[in-house]
Amino acid sequence: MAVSRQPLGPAGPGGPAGEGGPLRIRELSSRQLLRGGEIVGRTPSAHPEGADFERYVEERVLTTTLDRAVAWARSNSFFPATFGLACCAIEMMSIVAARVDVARFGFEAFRASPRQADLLILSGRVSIKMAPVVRRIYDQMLEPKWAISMGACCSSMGVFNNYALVPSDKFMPIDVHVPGCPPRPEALMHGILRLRKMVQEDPELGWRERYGAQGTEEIVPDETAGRGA
Amino acid sequence: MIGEHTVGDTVFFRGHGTLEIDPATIVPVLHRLRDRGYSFLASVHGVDYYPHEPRLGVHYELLDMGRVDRVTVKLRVPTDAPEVDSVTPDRAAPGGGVLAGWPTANHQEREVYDMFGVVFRDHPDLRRILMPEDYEGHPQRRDFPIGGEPVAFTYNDTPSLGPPR
Amino acid sequence: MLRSYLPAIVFLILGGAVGGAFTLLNAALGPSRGVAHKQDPYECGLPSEVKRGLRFGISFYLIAMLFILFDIEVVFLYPIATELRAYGTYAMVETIVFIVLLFVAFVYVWRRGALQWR
Amino acid sequence: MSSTEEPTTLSAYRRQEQSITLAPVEEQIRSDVGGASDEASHELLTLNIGPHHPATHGVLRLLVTLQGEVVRDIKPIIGYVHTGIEKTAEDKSYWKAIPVVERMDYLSYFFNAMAYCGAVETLLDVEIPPRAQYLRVIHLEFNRIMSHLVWLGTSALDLGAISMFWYCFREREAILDLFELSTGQRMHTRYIQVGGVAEDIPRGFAEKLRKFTDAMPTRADQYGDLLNKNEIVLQRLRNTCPLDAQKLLELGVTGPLLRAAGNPWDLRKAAPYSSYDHFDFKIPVGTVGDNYDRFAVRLAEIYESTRIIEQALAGLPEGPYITTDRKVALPPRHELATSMEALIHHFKLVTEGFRVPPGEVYHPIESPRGELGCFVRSDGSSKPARVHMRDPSFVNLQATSHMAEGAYIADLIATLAMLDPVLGGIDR
Repeated sequence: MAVSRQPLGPAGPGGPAGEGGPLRIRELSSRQLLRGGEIVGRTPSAHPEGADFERYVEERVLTTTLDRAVAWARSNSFFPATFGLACCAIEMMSIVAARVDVARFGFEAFRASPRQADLLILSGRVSIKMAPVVRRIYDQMLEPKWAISMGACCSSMGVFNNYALVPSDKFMPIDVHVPGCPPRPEALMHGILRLRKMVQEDPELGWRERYGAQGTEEIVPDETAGRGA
Repeated sequence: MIGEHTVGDTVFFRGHGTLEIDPATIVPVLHRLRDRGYSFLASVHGVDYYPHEPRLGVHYELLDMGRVDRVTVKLRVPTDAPEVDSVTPDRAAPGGGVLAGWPTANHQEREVYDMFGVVFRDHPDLRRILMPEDYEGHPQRRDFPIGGEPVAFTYNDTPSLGPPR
Repeated sequence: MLRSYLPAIVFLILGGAVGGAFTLLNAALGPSRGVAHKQDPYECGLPSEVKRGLRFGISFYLIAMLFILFDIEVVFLYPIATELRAYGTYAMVETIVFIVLLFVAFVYVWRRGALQWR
Repeated sequence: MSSTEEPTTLSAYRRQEQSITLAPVEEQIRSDVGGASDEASHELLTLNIGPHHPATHGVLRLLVTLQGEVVRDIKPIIGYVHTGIEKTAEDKSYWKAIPVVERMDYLSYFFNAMAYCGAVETLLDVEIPPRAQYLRVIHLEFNRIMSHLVWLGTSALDLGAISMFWYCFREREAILDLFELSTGQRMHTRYIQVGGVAEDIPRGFAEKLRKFTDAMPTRADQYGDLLNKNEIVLQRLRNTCPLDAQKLLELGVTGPLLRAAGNPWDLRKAAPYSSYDHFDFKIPVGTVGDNYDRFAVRLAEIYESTRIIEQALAGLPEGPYITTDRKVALPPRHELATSMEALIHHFKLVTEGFRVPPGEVYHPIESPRGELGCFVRSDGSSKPARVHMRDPSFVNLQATSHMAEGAYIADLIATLAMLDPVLGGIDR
């Protein structure tokens, strides 16, 4: 729906009443126009008909569904939960700082408690001792909630593929994975904006039935079970 | 107590002295070195000398802040009887009175216990410090597999760490 | 007589309506899913053993009472401060008496040592 | 991976942890309360200032027993970001282990690499060219300033001075720009190699560096003006949770915490490494050893580090930026086309890495939080047999219970902020 920029002045289609008539009259006519009533003191040719009238209204009224409006509101006001685990937390802190200012998009209210947050940025490595805590906090967050796994350690155990770490996909549904070790602040910003676009376009994210996802194990080939047991 | 066969071996490598001592005499040796001036216990850490027996080693890095001199006290315990006296608590001196211990070794001995399985006798609070409380096995031992996710896409990945060949 | 209270009543109705709308909208629009542990008390991500009947020390109650006492005092000063010139010297004297009374209470509380946490 | 533990086993876990004997605490309360207190006033409550808490500077968990507002007992429980770095380093060849070791204490990554490379160089007995030593000192001191800035920003945040965060991160971004210019990466730069540094500094680096070091002292004055005259911060920090130098030494505490208590122990002066003795700088030392001294010592260290960087840049010698010993350092690219030996050395180093003579070395350096020592044992192969990092925060953390017992919760939060624990280094 491309909203074309149109000067409101006399150059409008059919030219509303009189050149530069006083504002009141122009207000009056557009209200009557929306009610489809006869516009006082307008020349008949100025009154758009049929399709032309439809286009005239459409250019001035934004029609949307409730879902899209709610999604627009939600996606522009994520409250990230501060979940600084390790090195990525320092880079997450610097997106709040002045250079890559996350406040430009309305996400600077970092909430400490999960009750007030709706975006969990998992920044750092999740150890096996920390995994139940992360899952519990994700459960205690209120709906609708999203999760960004920032950095390689969180998405795929990154530099350390050993006994102590768990990839976050193993125990909670993740929406956006931000690569990098640590990802630059701009990379995390791109990840958050990507999540914003995902939420705006389609509130019901499809690829995984979001709210029903219990653990989301990949399919681990069974023949490697013997190695290193 | 400190006898003539307490110090098994002394090494002077790259300008740094190391004493290897009999595990039973660790507390008197550290007290003697403290009286000699090495009052600051910088670090207590474990080493797994896998192929050589006795396997589990515990190192005590001592520092004399006055003469800025460092010395390492090393002891080796086998895996079937990994028992060592802890240096953390205050001990009763033989002639009455109390010999102060090294509170700094508290967490460090717990880490050596957690990672290598060396049990420190009458340590005030010997529990696992880094791994979850109910974790089996001591991860830093050489024969403990490094674990982690099997890499799904390569079939020629090097076998797990295991002992060095 | 009722007319002069009309703005206050309209204000109350509007406030209630907006507040109610938000809560109802939340309940209606927000998807809610009874996941495990969602209702548990939040204790930094760990299972908490703080049950419903948690007993707090008495000192918290004392501090809360003192705060309410002196906070309400300030709340009363606001309306007087805005209309002081209209009410004239009578209101001035009245306010000074009010403040002195509470100041005596403050000195008593201070000397008794209730301001120190115990 | 089932993540929901049944509450029954967990409370057993909690009971096992709660080996707190409260008998001494009971009489102490009864004595100072005067005995006329009812049961509820000294009702003890055990709470978790746990892994997910804004004031714990990372995933540190404190099992705190409170009597009202007063902290009666603290049990730090760590391990929530344990990554098995020392085990992973054993699986890598010597020069591949640097990125792994660098990610331990994620605020002072140059120091981790420096401690590890220092230990390996002592094992190899290789000589570091003076230009490489000076470049290392410049980057180490920049990292010290950056680490103190992040500490200052987050600690002032805990004490309520929120604007400090933006000031400090403004300087941090300037430093990271310089890191990016000389090393190519903001954090975990792997700039310090075994034998020297990875690259020589580009042409424009010196001017940018001089521009930064001229502006830094005035910026640090701004921080001082903001906080030193702020009555709330002073009330929160002055003579709260002091600890004397003797008790700190018994607990093994080093670094700004020890210097705040009056003991001027600093490895850069006591046992100078990497040509620190060429520079003249002072060691800020506190007197009382309370939270305000710890804050003031670190703030003063920012000035000293700036002076070191200026002197290091002024006296930067010419010459190679990495050792010319081909057994350890890669030969320059253009030599590969011409000489056969360079090709062989290159191939040997890239495939298997250099072999290190068997031996054990403990190499301590002065990190922003204290003595950071790296113990490396080599068994003659091209992979380290054991890498252990003696992390200063791991040892300093034991002092929290001695500092904050008997204090209010607000003082505990201030003490934790001034302790500057970095959990990556603690949990390794």
